[in-house]
Amino acid sequence: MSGPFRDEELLAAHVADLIGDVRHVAVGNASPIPATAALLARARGKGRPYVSLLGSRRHTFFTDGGVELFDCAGQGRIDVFFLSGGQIDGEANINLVSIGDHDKPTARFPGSFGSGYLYYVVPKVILFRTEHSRRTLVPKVDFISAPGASDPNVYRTGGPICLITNRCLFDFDRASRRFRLASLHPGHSLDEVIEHTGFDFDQPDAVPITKAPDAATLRLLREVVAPEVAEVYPQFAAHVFGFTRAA
Amino acid sequence: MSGPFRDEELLAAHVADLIGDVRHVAVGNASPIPATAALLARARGKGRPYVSLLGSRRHTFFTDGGVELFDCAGQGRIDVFFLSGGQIDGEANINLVSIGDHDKPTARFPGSFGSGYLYYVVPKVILFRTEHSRRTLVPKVDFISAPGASDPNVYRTGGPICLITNRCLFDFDRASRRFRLASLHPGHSLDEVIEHTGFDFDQPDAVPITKAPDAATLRLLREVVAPEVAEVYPQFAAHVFGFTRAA
Amino acid sequence: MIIRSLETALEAIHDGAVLAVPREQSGVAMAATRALIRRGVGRLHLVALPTSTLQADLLIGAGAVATLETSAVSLGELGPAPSFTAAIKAGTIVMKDATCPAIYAALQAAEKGIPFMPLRGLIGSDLLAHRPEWRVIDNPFGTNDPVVLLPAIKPDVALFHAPMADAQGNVWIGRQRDLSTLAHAAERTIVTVERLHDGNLLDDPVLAAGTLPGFYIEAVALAPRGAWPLPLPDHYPADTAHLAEYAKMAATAAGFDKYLMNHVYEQRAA
Amino acid sequence: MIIRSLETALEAIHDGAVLAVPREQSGVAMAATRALIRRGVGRLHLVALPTSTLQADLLIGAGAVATLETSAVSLGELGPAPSFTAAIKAGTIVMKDATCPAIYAALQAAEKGIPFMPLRGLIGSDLLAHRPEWRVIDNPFGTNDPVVLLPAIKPDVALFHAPMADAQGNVWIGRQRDLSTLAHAAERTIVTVERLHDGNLLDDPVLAAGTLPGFYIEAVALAPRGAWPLPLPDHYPADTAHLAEYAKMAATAAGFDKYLMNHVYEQRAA
Repeated sequence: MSGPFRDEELLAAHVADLIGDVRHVAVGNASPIPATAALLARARGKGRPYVSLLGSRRHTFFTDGGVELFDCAGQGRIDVFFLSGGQIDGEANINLVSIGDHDKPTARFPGSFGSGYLYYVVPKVILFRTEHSRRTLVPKVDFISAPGASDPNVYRTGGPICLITNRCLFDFDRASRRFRLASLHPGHSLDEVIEHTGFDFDQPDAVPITKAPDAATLRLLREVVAPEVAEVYPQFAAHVFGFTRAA
Repeated sequence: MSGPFRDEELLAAHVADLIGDVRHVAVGNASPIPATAALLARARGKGRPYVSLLGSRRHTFFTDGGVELFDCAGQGRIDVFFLSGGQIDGEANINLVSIGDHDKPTARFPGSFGSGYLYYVVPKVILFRTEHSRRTLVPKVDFISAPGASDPNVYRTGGPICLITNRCLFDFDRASRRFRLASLHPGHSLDEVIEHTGFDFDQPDAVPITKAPDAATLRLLREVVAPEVAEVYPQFAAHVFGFTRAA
Repeated sequence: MIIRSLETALEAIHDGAVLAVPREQSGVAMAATRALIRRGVGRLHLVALPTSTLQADLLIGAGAVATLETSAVSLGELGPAPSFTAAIKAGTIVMKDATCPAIYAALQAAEKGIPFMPLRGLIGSDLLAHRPEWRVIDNPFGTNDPVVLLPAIKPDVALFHAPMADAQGNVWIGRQRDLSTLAHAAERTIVTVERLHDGNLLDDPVLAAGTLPGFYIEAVALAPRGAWPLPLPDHYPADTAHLAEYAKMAATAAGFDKYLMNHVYEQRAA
Repeated sequence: MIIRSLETALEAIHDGAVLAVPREQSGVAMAATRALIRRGVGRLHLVALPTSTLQADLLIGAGAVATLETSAVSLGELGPAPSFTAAIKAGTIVMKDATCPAIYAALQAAEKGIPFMPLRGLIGSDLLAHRPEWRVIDNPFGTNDPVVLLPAIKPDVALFHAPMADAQGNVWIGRQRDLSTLAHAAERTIVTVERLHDGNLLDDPVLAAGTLPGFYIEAVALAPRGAWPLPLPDHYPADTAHLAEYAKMAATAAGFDKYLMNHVYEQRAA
């Protein structure tokens, strides 16, 4: 990727735009770029949205135990959440459990975390998988931790709105249950995306380029957001922003 | 009632005996004699049982809100509870709601409090109704806040073990769903109990007299228990024990 | 700004609202209740978690309540709640009798975003018989094991009184976790407090343990002695002399009106 | 006496026990976990609320776990949990995959003494497909509205680490209310603490707000830095260097054994 910024900065800046003007963004386990994006959105919004960052002492208001995140989502009080998957398929099903036969898997991931619930009840779920390959973006997941869409009679107030990778951004259409290419990141091509994507997706006649972060955004990211991210993701903050917390 | 003690002292002392050696006694709303009995049991047991006294700051360990009492009972962690009724009938059904037609009652009581749950799940529920009359002890209650017994398939780990009044003590037999006269308080007669009881009950050939509290018990009640009861029931403590808290 | 005047804070409580309030021990917003009566609020569906005392009785007597859902209303050691008792006998309010854990369960269902919560007990009671909206199913994990399901209660507004809040709207509730259940379950939450706390209550781990986050709070109003004449646990006891006076005056309609005049409307000038 | 030595406190955790433990952020009893491994505990049914890190991985690697019920096990930023991953692939443990709120709901069902708790979500997932003990019913309050019911999980023992306890067994847990859920749901609860508090934690309303009552506690053992190398919130951070060393060593069976020898068994002499 070209430009005077890192991939992670491009992605975080773009996700901050996707978050939009909402009240509450929650970020779960092992999500450094979403955490960066949420904190950037808050830095821009001067305190709005509320950001709940799992593992943070500063960016969390929860005082009722770990269940409060899920209760809050059940109350309709979480607007944006992020999920990933060891595999993600063309219907936006996500697999956080295993590859191969469930009882004798060839690969095992940590587990489904809150996905089997939050994917259904958070209005804007942003799927996130930096590694964009036929290994990760598959025709059909081996295990459905949570489905991308549900039958009309199934209670579902939320679901995926898009999938962001290191090559491009897909939007998800809940009615057709299909992804549609929304933009290519600078330096990436349509052919490359097709080559590395295991599922079929729709595409517009002309594919735009993902907007690069402007100088003000990069400054916010590096000066204001980086130290906050470092609280929960010290290795990420050191690697991406060169930020190391004072001992 | 004769003797160098008050009715309330006799009843409290007797209820303390009924409590037996248990881990946790809880006392709900508007229950000064049961509160006195529970605190007497604890004073005798040197800290056992735990006493949870609704409205007390000293005698409560709950830190999880009002629901903790009910959760605790659901966990099987409350051994003894006390209930009363505007009406109590011969099957130990209790009415804490109203007299007459439910939609146009001639009398209204405060309401069922926790009875609709606790009567089912606390192993030893002691019924308490000082006013022993055909007005209170009736053939059939007008409204069942909670039934005295349930069909065998209904989940029920608890229920009434006895009914104590200002005239006598009845035991309750869950199999036959009937009360049996257990003892007459000093100065009261079988004929009098029959005359003032609206329901049929079983009786032994010879009815014992309720044991009068001994001097040590009276001393504990008046010196140790009275000040503690006064925290929640100041009027009762003043009336029965002549105890008035320093302002 | 989350800190508002009492009158402004109460604007979210509209006529006909489902209003949820706590038991006496948890912190009752009595100053706010009097302000609502002065404003002439009406047709409330009042949910008391799980019981009420003076607050429900005063609102009922003032004609502000259409429906009451709770487990009990009384004045405790001072006897029956006169307006409540009179209204039930006159049939002027709809009474939805419950048992305490049923109110907790129904509000916790709303807190969790689940459609219902099961509860043991209740089978064979007239509480259940008078509640067509409560369902009995056969426990799918048992055999011939009936269990009651209670639908969620989702209040429009929760209203209560607490010791302190900060400028971010964080409210220190201490052990009174019923207040957390109310705020989580309700669409909006309005809180009156004894005093404002300098700094952020969530910054200190010891205070944070007893803090309800401002995230859930619509408005906070300062109301010193705002639970009076009811007690605020660990802060002040009940004003039993005043409550006894209330019990006596409210025994008649004329006496109740006089009470309103002396102790509710007179504060309009204050 | 409720305050005991670590080894005596852990006696209630028998082979085959359903043992419930909290997530890393809530306070994990790592010193106790090492003591259990030294004692040779086996066949545990480990329930982690709702996830685990080093604790589950260490117990699995040591062969102490027969069944694991949780939503995820990893070493966070340090990557996959090596023993967990290896055991699943080798089929040496039974894995009951869940989603976080399902573990909360099942333990809260036990806390409330209800047979099950409903949960939204899950429909159409393979989590549900692999859990015959989870049932789907048609919501009695809706129409053609499937909803999952989760049966209660009742642990034999809950085990966790907290900042302090008093001589009555009251434990200060602060905001870590998962620990309260665990203690309420479990038959017995064993707690290790950083230090003992003079006086009764329930006497001070501010401390009481973050206190789990001794009523629920079977035994308390003093274990300074008892969460090490995991963090104890507001007290000390994770020892990331040590955790990185673990991740590296546990990648092979021989390395894991060496870790046990160096960091678990060596403490026997201490």
